[in-house]
Amino acid sequence: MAYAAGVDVGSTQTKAVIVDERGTIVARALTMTGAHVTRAAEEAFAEALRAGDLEEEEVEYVVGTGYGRYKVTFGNTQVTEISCHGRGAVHMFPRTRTVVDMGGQDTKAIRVLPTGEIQDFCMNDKCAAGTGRFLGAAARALDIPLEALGATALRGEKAVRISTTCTVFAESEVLGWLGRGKKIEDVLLGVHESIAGRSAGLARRVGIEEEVTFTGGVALNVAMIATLSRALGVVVNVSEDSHYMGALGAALFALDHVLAARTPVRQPA
Amino acid sequence: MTPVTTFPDWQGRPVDEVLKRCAELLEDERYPSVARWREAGGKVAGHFQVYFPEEIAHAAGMLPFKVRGGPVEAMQADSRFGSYLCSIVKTSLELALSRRVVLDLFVTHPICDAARNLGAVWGRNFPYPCEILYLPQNANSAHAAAYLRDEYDRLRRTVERVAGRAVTDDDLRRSIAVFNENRALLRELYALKRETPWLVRADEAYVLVAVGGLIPREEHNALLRTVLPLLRARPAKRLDKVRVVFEGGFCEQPPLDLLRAIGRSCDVVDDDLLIGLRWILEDVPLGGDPLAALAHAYLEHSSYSPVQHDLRKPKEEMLLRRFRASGAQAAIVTAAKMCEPGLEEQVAYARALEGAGVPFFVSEFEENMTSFEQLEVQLETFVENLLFE
Amino acid sequence: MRQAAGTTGIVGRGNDDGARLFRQWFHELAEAAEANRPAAYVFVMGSLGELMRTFDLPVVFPEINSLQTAVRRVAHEYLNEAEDYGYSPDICGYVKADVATQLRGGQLPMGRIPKPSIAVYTNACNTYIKWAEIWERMYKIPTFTLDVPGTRAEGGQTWPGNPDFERDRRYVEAQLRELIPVLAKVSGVPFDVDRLREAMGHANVLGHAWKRVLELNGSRPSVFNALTDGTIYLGVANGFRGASEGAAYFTDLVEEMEYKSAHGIGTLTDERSRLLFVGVPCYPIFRRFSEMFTELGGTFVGSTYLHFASGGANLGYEYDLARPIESLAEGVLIGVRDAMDNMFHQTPVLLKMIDTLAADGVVYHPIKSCRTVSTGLADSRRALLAARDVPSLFIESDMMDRRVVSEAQLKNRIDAFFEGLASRRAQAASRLTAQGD
Amino acid sequence: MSAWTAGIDVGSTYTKAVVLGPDRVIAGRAMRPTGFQLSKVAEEALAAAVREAGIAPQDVAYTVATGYGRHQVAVGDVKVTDLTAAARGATLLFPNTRTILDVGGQTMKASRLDGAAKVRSFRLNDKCAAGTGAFVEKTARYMGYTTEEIGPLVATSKTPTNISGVCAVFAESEVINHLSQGSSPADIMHGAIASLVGRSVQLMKRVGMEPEFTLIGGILRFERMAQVVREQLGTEVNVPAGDLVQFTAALGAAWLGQLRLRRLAQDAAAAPAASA
Repeated sequence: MAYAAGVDVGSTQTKAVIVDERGTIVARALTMTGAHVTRAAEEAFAEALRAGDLEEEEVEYVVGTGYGRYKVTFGNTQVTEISCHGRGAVHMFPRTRTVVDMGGQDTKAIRVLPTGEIQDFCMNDKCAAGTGRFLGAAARALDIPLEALGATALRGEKAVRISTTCTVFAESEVLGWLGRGKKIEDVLLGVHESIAGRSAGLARRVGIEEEVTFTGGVALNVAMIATLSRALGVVVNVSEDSHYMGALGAALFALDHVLAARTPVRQPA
Repeated sequence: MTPVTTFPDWQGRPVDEVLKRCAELLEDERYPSVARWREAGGKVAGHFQVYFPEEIAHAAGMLPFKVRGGPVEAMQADSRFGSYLCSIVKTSLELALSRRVVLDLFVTHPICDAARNLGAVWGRNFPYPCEILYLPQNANSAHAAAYLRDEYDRLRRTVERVAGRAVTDDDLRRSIAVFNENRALLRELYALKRETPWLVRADEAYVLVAVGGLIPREEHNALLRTVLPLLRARPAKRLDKVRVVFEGGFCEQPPLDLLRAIGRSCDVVDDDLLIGLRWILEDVPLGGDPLAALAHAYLEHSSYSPVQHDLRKPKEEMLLRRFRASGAQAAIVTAAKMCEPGLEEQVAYARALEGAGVPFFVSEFEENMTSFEQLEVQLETFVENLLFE
Repeated sequence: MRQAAGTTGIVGRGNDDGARLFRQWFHELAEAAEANRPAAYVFVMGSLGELMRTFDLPVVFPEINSLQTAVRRVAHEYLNEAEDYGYSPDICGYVKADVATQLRGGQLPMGRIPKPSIAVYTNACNTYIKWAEIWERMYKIPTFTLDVPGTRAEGGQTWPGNPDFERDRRYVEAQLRELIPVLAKVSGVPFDVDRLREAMGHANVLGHAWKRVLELNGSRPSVFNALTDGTIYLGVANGFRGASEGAAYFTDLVEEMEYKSAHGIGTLTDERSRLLFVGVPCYPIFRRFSEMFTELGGTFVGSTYLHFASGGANLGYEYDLARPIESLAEGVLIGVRDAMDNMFHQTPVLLKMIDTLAADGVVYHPIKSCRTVSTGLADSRRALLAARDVPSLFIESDMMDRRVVSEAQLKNRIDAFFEGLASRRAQAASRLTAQGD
Repeated sequence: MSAWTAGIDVGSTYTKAVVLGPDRVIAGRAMRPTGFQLSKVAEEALAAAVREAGIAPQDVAYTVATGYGRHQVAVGDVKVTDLTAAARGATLLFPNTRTILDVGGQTMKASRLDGAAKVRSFRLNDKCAAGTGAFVEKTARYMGYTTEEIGPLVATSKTPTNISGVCAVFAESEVINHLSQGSSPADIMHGAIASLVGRSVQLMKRVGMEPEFTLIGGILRFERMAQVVREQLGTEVNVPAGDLVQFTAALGAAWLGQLRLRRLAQDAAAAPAASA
């Protein structure tokens, strides 16, 4: 049995995924990226090997992705997380045509072909306003655990219109509204709607085609799933592995190499 | 003659109630007055800020609708534009894409680079005619008047095509008369603001002007004819506020709450808010060639703004004139975020005011901003240091 | 290889001569500055170079000066200086760099430039008008807006003979006739229609050749990189419009490009992707930006920048020297209008370029600084993709402000774009073999 | 009648209270995290300051509230902005102050004063995190350093890395790049502070800065900050001693209270004289 791995070095977290020949995930690992990018990548990979109870030799090919992809020095090659998210999403949900990925500082909208290859994509350019990071800041400000944020927001009835989605101002913006007597739930609902709205805007740039798969760490947030579905007018697919989607995609690209090396070159007729 | 009363809500109500209804109409995202007009079979000519000869659309029996953005999320429009853009261009397109307003014609003009692009973008997104009215940007050419008269005539032809009827010179003269009255009434309102600001707050005067962009001018005239006397008769007491000129509202409009915030500590005795509804400063003569008269009005009797270039009207000089004429004590020099001409003009304005020893502060706004901390801090600091010893 | 050896004379001549002319031009400007001679400030979209030369007025292109500060990596110093003066971080970086240049008495990395004695500009970019108002205030000099009405509605261009066109032409002509005495007064040189004819003749040669050069990039491999080499040619097209040097340079350039085309000499040894560029170059990392593409086998075969930033010279409009002023008005009207169409109504332009230049990808580069070129790009991209299934990349940065140019982000998107191009090629190939079976 | 006054500065992160005696001596002060029950925290801070002053609550004759939460709190006979208050506070500490730079976690304010401690012109940073304290803190947190460690760390740096990103969050991907290209965390932090100072100085230029310069605000927790400002301005700058940097606005508010008291007393004295 041969294995392939993908390591996704993001701005905050580094994720590693190992797949077997059938492309099934046999191990995953997650570490914080921090200042020592290469080390973080090595740690994530090593942890995944441990988790899958595998020897490094058994993994025939490793693909690095994410902002730090060029720092995955032990990787055989690099692929951008844009391609990887597309590939991963289609693997998880074969009918996926549009992928919305919400990460720490980037929100991506990707249109993919049935084969998983990217046809078009767009990302936020100007600043990180309205990306997932805002939620973390809001959670900190309200000291609500990040996991509980979505549930709280869903209890909101009348969303507050949030115009400032700059992460750094999340605190004063959110507290400001509370100070003006708004309910936490309504403020949080507003936060989610505002972020969902911006992401839907990106998705429209590439054209929303069903099915839509929602990936990235934020995809675990129930309120974001709901508000995004509403903003897109489509119910989005979400996998519990959504924050491993980039690493999974990378692992699948790695698997291509493994299999290609196997199959004899086909003679043209 | 207008097929329907689009905004009857205010009739026969006390002044505060009238103002409330006007504010509601202004902030109603569904634009009910425009909808009523269409339901009655009327056609709508949407025209982007600032200098549009509404008389020409009016003469064809169309409702001239001032396209000036709105307090909406640019959910769909965002995907049509880049990031570094003023809000009004985005939300204006959003109003149409979301079908909050449905037009039969859209006209913009080269007031700025974004507005010109809007013409092309609009044209790619809607089936009805969308064009750019090329107002002369060399107002100092001896040929400008003749050129503009011809350009207005071209617009007349477009309007005739859309309205499906001819627009005669007499139609035009009738419309000019209606707008002359409207301009006179608006001048009265501004005189009231200037001489007895305690009778009409900045935000109140604003909504009275603004509804003019949403309803037939005949209705607006009736409204103003009724309200002005009521305002004068208002039992309001004079408060100790700073008399200020507000500059920077020529295109994108600040949210009502921002004007309310200013109104708490200042009397806005003059401004360039919605100048697009009152840019012709004098009555347009009814005799002769009406298109030539309108062209002459633009070149000779139009209000200055950062998006009009005329060597005879240095803008900072015009601002100082506005400031002195209104007997203001201070100036608030704002600009919409990402507004190239507005932000560029701020520098000249600031230097001119500095030189003239006028107290002022510089600020930026966005039509759909929701928190005013920034501005309130500026405003209060400003006032505190003017009033306190 | 042997072939290449024999060609050293011709291949690359355009770049070398371009650099030489550029130095010569700034040397002359420096002299004018020293001697306090009058100079005309003009802009790339409607420079009227042929008219300015008739009055011996050295031409200063503030846009080119500003972009040079970015290419030479000092733009941030200029931008900060202008922002300290009060200009917003959100306005045009060219304007700000020029304000700082004026505050520094015309000092630039390439040398000193003269103060304006007159500014002549069109409305092709509204910011030109705001810009000129700044000099008006600084120097109390005459400024002249040459108002050139543009296309009223997509596809609504009118042509000579059409009454609407003739009305516009008359307006432009009237303005030119108003401008001429002003130029004579500022320069102290009387107007001489024969000198105008001569300059227009040079402009005719230049325009005709520029058009040809752009067409020649349809050859495979492409003979110049529209983003890098093209910008050098563009500089000459603007700085030497109406001058004999300009005419000669472009005659040689056609020769070079025809030679390269005939001998299959391309800019890339392995040309894998032929791309179109839409927008304004990323000057703060000018070389690096294009390397991010060439490293992956992509080269730019065409660019809307070479159209609008040459004021429409790419059309190769031929002036009728028998009726110089009327013809000048007509040429300026058609050229400047085309420059605007390349920014606002570019879909038909791009479709044509995709076909004639055999492009297989389009790169949109909207920038913070310039609303004129950037506002509608996302929408015109939608329109293009609706009309044609072509891969496209949309990346936002700036032409001046390093603060909004994130190399990491650009690289990421560009890599992804090429991954997409590669997979498309793979599919196409597999479809072919499938048919082959 | 007693002449104690209080100033309360309800900031976005901390709420500070100062009790001031007629002799301009700070009798008591207190600081509390703001949270979102503004009125409550303001009262607590005030009570604590009063306790420290060793006086009874009713001894405080006049209270002035300032800071971003000034309107949300019940306390305060009058409310003023922190720019107005800081102007008074800074001149109380450094009488020749003409330009004040106040850099907090999320805001940056520069103001120019006239001779009478009144604000003549002022500028606030745009509502974008770029160039606020948060920008520096994020970079530090991202590389795994605490606020306290920043000073010592930066001290070891010779050449600041050029951090040009406008977005505080995007700065992170830039930091990855710099780390990848081998820049040291010390140089990167130095770069972050330098770029922050660059923006501060620009803001000061915008108000037409004149000496003397006084620096206040939470950002001064980073010792290196003031030094880098000195370097970039090429001149001395005043920095209130110790945690006074964070109390400057509250102090100014309390001082404004003293001025109000004096005026009220004058009016009271004038009234009968007029009637006589």
